This record gives sequence, structure tokens and C-alpha cells, in this order.
Amino acid sequence: MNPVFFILAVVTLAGALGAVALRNMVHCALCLAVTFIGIAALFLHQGAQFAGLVQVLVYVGAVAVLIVFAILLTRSGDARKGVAVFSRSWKTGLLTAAATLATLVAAIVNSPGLLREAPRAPELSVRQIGLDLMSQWLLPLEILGLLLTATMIGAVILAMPEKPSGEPAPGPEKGARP
Amino acid sequence: MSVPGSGILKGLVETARNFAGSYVSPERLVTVQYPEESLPPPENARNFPFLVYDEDPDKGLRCVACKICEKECPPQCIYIVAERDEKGKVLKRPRIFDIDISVCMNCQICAEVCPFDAIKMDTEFELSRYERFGALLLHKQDLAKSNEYYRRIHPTEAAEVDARLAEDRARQQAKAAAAKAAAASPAGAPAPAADKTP
Amino acid sequence: MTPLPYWLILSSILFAIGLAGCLVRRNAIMVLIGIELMLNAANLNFIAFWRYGSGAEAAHGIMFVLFAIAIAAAETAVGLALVIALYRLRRTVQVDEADALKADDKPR
Amino acid sequence: MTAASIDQVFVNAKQALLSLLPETLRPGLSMAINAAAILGTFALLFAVATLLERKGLGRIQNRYGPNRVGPFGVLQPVADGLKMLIKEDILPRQADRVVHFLAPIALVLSVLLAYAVLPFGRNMAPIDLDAGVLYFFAASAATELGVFMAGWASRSKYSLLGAMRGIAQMISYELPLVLSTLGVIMVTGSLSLVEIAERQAPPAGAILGRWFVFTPWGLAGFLLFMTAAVAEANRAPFDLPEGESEIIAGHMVEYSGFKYALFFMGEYLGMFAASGLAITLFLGGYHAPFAFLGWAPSWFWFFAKLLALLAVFIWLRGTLPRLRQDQLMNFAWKWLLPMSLVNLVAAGVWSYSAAWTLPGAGFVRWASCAGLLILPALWLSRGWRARVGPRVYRYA
Repeated sequence: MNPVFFILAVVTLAGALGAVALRNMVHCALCLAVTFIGIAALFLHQGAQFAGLVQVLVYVGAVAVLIVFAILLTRSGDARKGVAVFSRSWKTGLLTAAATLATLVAAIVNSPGLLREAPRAPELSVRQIGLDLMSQWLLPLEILGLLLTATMIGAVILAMPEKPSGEPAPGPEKGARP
Repeated sequence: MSVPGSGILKGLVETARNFAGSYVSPERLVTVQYPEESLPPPENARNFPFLVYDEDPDKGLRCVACKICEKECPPQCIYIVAERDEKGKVLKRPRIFDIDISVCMNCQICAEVCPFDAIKMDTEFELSRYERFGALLLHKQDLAKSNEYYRRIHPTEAAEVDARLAEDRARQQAKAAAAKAAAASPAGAPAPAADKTP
Repeated sequence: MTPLPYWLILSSILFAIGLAGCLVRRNAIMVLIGIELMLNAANLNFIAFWRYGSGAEAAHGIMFVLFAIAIAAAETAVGLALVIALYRLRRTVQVDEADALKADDKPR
Repeated sequence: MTAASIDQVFVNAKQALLSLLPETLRPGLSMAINAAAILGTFALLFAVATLLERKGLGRIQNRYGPNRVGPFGVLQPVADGLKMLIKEDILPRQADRVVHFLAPIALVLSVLLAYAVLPFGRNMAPIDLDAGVLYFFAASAATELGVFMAGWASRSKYSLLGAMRGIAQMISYELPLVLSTLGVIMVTGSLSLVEIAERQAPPAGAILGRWFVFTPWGLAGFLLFMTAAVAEANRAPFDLPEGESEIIAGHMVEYSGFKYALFFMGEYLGMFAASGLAITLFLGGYHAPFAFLGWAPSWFWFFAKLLALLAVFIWLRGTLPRLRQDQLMNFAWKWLLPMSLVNLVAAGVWSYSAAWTLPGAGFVRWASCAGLLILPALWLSRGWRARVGPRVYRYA
């Protein structure tokens, strides 16, 4: 096993564990960022340079910051004592996850066909990715553009404060409860 | 309609002119290189009090140890002990006159309440000391400064004070002269009336 | 070079951690974090299979990852908007407290 | 010594140093030398920049600026550095220790990583990455997290507010920043910064270099990029996150001593990195402006341009008043973003009209591109003054 792979895997998994298990949600978000960086480094290790850089740009630069904003906007950042962090049925959840993991690992271990050498390192230039995106993958790209536009509008509408016409309902600032 | 961004360009030109101009014409520079040169304090500047004397630093102090300033001082930084002669009779001059200017808050009340124009506000500001305690506790001999010094730092105010003091002195002399004249001739003389408005 | 099964096991563990986080935590944002982890595990698989597969010259694996990243970003944006809307409506983001089918008038 | 050997003096020195070492260590050591060179050069430049900034601001305000420490104050950065180092490192009691400690490191590290792809001279790019521009933006993406960590971990309302302002601003201005570079990428057809710089070399026989800033879309792109870069570096007039008069120092309020110095350094290094990218993309990289000035070494031109852009940063700081938060956001989303999209169209028109051969085509090309940019700019600016409004001063 390659030591670089091992280190990156440990960092990634430690970050992932922290991201789901820590009490303070801001710590969770920061651990998530560590995981994203670890996965990007794994992509780079695999020779997928473009994907790794996009991973950092999108996940660390945008998604992690978005999550942090959401945590602060919903005031989930200050972990109060006595408020349960885990749900009542956490045993079932853990069991499900463990079962899934066991199934996947069993499937992987029992597939001898997977044990093959990697072909020579691919020489994939950014130019080729761009050309592919503009020829072979053009339709998915256009659909993706449409999806992102729709997402942007949808997210803005969802998060916009509703102004009910009629009776003056409590707005977000006034608060429904003290 | 003005072109968008023209205001930014105007501002940039202005600052560029300042930048270049400060190298070409040194008179644009507004800063004074302080320890080497310093600006004279403005005439109405004031910070800590001092005692005024005429002629002699010890005997000529105008202070009569009446302790009005000591009582009025809000942070109570003035300490006065009057001089006594051998028999214990209080004399009209201070034996101890201390001001702790590390406590003083520069309010000028002492100077305002003094009926003898004996305590005035100084403009000396380079008062840094290395010791933490005591170095800023000024004694009588540190506080005593000549009337000439006072005239130099506050010319207008000092002229007023001098005029007032001269008037008082003249009035007293006239009164004394009148008393003498009255003692000489019991009928009295209306002569001092002319002296009342100098 | 690390054999392929190691990559797959790594991504399986990542997927399981994400799933556990998704099922175990009460906070809706934490559920989203779990989903992100699972998506990243899938991306890791795409890249591993692309690298060890026969068609490494074609950029198919990369393309899958790029599209998955874009869609995951969209999913996060909408998900977090939903969470914020939920918080505005109910003053809570705990998923087990948001159990009414209809926004009732009395605040919880 | 010929001009070419002076040009390559650093490259040759590194090769000579590497040839002394065993073969197996060379790749790692080559990177270490690059990293050390970047760190040394830009730390020195940071020190010089703080001095130049204070001197320049002083002169703009008709003052002397620092002139006490050493002749003409040249040792002032040393004094400042010593002061920062020996200051007490204060940690607020409520603060999150680990995150508070990691924040400046994350910030500086992510800024420093971005330097790896900048070509500082001919053959002097630390890594000639195929996706250099993408790498640059990816590396500097983590600065936002650093700012957030600093603001949140301090547990102070000022730092949290400052951090949230800062992140909102950085996200908003990252879009025009990236979009304004796309024109260059479209025309050169490459994301590699080395190749982009090479494309701007003066063609044989020509006097003027083929800098992209000499084209209408390049000029507009350069201005857009610089505006966004000033905001991205949190410099005046976009220094709301650390607006001294309102929220003291924003996310840096609770920092002191060396950690504060790291934040300060991160800000300046970010400025240098953005300037370096602007130089490479628009100002001809390490090429001399005129062919007859080509005898000067390429790294000289890069750093001369960097200092010139630094002067622009200082000049702007000395001139413009700080924007208000709503003005800042409106400017990013309603002016810069549409303009950078329009600029992309203009770059496309320019690139497709390159084949025109009719007489007068050059003029038509210029005019159409410029018109394509100026008209939307005027249209977007209409009523801007009314919207931003003359400042209404309310006295307490």
C-alpha cells in the first residue's frame, strides 16, 4: 500500500468521523472541509487533476462556507448542554450503516476481478476535458446549466422571507417564540 | 450627465498631486518633527497650575495660603500648609504648597477661584518621568514661576491681570493716602474721588 | 500503486460514515453533511474506476465527477434553503421535531 | 555575462545547487528550494510593502510617514516585526483554542499555495500546471474559511460580524474575479499561466508587446479584475470587514502578537498574489513592455510590474472612502458581475473577428468591441448616483 494513499485516507476518514460525530456543529463543518481537501488530494493522487481542483473550488470554497452560513443563521452553532445531539433511534441508524458497510466490504473482498493493475497513468489535458465537454457531453452540460439556474432561483425563493398578505404574521425577525 | 467613474479619477488626480507636491514643495507638509522642533502652544492652551511670583521666587509669591484652591480642587491634588512665625501666628504665605499633577485633571478651577491671581495655568507639557510615584508631586519651589514667564505664555491674560493688580494697588495707595490725609485734616478731602477712575 | 480494492473500501467506509451521520444526527444541517459525505464517497469510486478501468484515455470518470460535484452543489443550496425556511417557520432545525404535515399555528 | 545568462541566473543557480545532490533527492529538494525562494522573496516584499504603504499614504496626506528608524525609516518594518513578535499573545477566555490557533495558519497557507503556479520570470514558474488558473482560484478558496474560523473562534460579536461581512464580500467578488479572467482563457485557449504569459511576448519585429490589456476586452477585464481583487484582498475602499471606525478590525479583533502579524501578512500576500495573476493574465507576464527593453531580465519586469500594481493599491487606499455594505453588494452583483459577462462576449467577438481581412477591419473590430463594452457600462451606471445617492450625514 502506498504511504501517500494511507496518510490521505486516514486524514479523510478522521475528518469524516469528526464531521458526523462532534458536538459543536461549526467544528463539524470545519472537519467536513478537511474531508473535502483530503478527497481532493486523493483525486490528485489518482491523476485526476482537474477534478481535484474543481473539488477544492466548489466544496471548500462554496459548499463548506454555505454550510457554515446555514449553521450560523439557524443558531445551531452553540451546542447547549442537555440538548440531545443524536436522535433517539441512533442505534438503528448505526446498525444500518454498519450493515451497509459490511455488505459493501464483503462484495469488494469477494470480487477477485478487481485485483488488477492500473493501466499507465492517463495523460488527460484540460484542453481535452474542455473539448469533450463541448462535444460529447454538450447536452448534459446544457441540462446542468438549466438545473443550476433553476436551483439558484429556487433556493432564493425558498430562503426569501415570506411576506404574508393579510394578517400580520410574526416575521422572522420578531420571532414566533421568545 | 457626468461620465461614471469621473469622480474616482478626480480623486486619484488630487491625491497624486498631493503625493508629488509633498516632495517638490516642503511647505505642504503639515507635520513637525517633534523632538527637534515643536510648535509654540496656542495662547489659550493650559494644562497644569503653577504659582506666580513677583521679583523673588520665595518671598515674592502672591499666594497668601488662604487654602481656597485646596478646598475647591475637585480631585484634591493641592496640599497647603501656611507659614507660622515663632509664636505660632499664621503668616500670609505658604510653608508647603504641593500639587500632585499626576492627580490634577487640568480643570482650572484653582486659577478661577484664586482672589489673589496667585495660581495660573501652565503650558508645559513635556512632563514624562521615569519614576512611578512622587516624581510628579511638585513642591513650592518647582511650582513658583515668575510673572514674566506668565506674561510670555499668556500675554493677553497676563496684561489683564497686571492691569487689575496695578489698579488695586493704586486704589490701596489712594485709600492709604486718603486715610493719611483724613488723619491730618479731620474735615476730610474729596481728592481721592478723582483717583477712582484711572 | 495502491490496488483498486483499497480505494473501494475507503470509499465504502466514507459512505458508511456519511450514512451513519445522516441517520443518527438530529440536526437537519448534519443530515446534509452526511449526504455530502456519501456523494463524495461516490465520486471517489468514479475516479478509482476511471483510473483502473480500461478507458482511462476518455474523460468519462472525470466527467461523472464534475457533473456530480455540480449537482451536489445545487443540492446543498436547495437543502440549506429548505433548512433556513424550516427554521424560519418552526424555530427549530431538529428533524425529529419537524413532524407535522401542515404548518400549525401554535409554535412549538 | 550576457543578458540571457542574467535572465536565467536564478534557474541556473538552482540547477547548480541540485546537481550537487544525489539523484533521488532532487525532485523533493527542487520543490523545497522553490518554496523557500517564494517564502523569502515575498516575506521581504511584504516588509518593503508595509514601509512603502506607510510612506506613500503619508505623502498622499502631506505627511512624512515613518522616518525615524534607520535612514529615511527603512528599518521601520524590522521594528514593527520585532514589536509584533514580542507582544503578548492574548487568547480570549471564551475562545475556541484550537480553531483560534489554526485560523491564521489556514489563511496564510492557502494564500501561499496560490504562488506555486505564478511565472515569476522565464522558466521561473514553480510548477507549470496544466490548469494553473483553476489551481490559483482553488488554492485561494480556503481563505474564506480562514476568515470565518478567526471570526467565529474569537467569540466576539465584532469579529463574528466582521467575518460574516468578509465572507459575504469575498464570495460576491470571487464571481467577477473568476469571470474577468475567462476572456483571457478563451482567447489563449489555455489555463496554464506559463502559456498565457508566453502568448503575450512581443512578436518578432514588433515594438510593442502583445499584452492583453492593449485590447478593449483586455483593458475592461483588467479593470474588472483589479476591482474584484481589491475587494478580495479586503483593501480600501472595500475594507468593510476590518472597517476601523465601525467594527475595529473585524475578524482580527481578538488577535495579537504573532498571530495578528500572520493575518496582516496574509492580507498582503493575497494582494501580491492577485497582482501577480493580473500581471500574468493582462500585463504581459514577465515580458518587457517594448521589444528594445528586452535586455533587462524577465524577473526584473515581473517584480517591476508587481511594485507598480502595489503602488496602485496604495494610491487607491489613499484616495477612496470606504463603501457602505449595501453599496458594496450592489456594486458586485449589479455592476461588476454583468459587466464581466459582457466582457466575455466582447472577448468572443474579438477572438472571432481576428480573421477579418477587409481594409479598416482593425478599426471596426476595435470600435465594435469597445462599443460592446461601453454601452452596457453606461446603461448599468444610469441612475447609479441616484441609487447610491449623495451621502446623507446624520449627526447623533
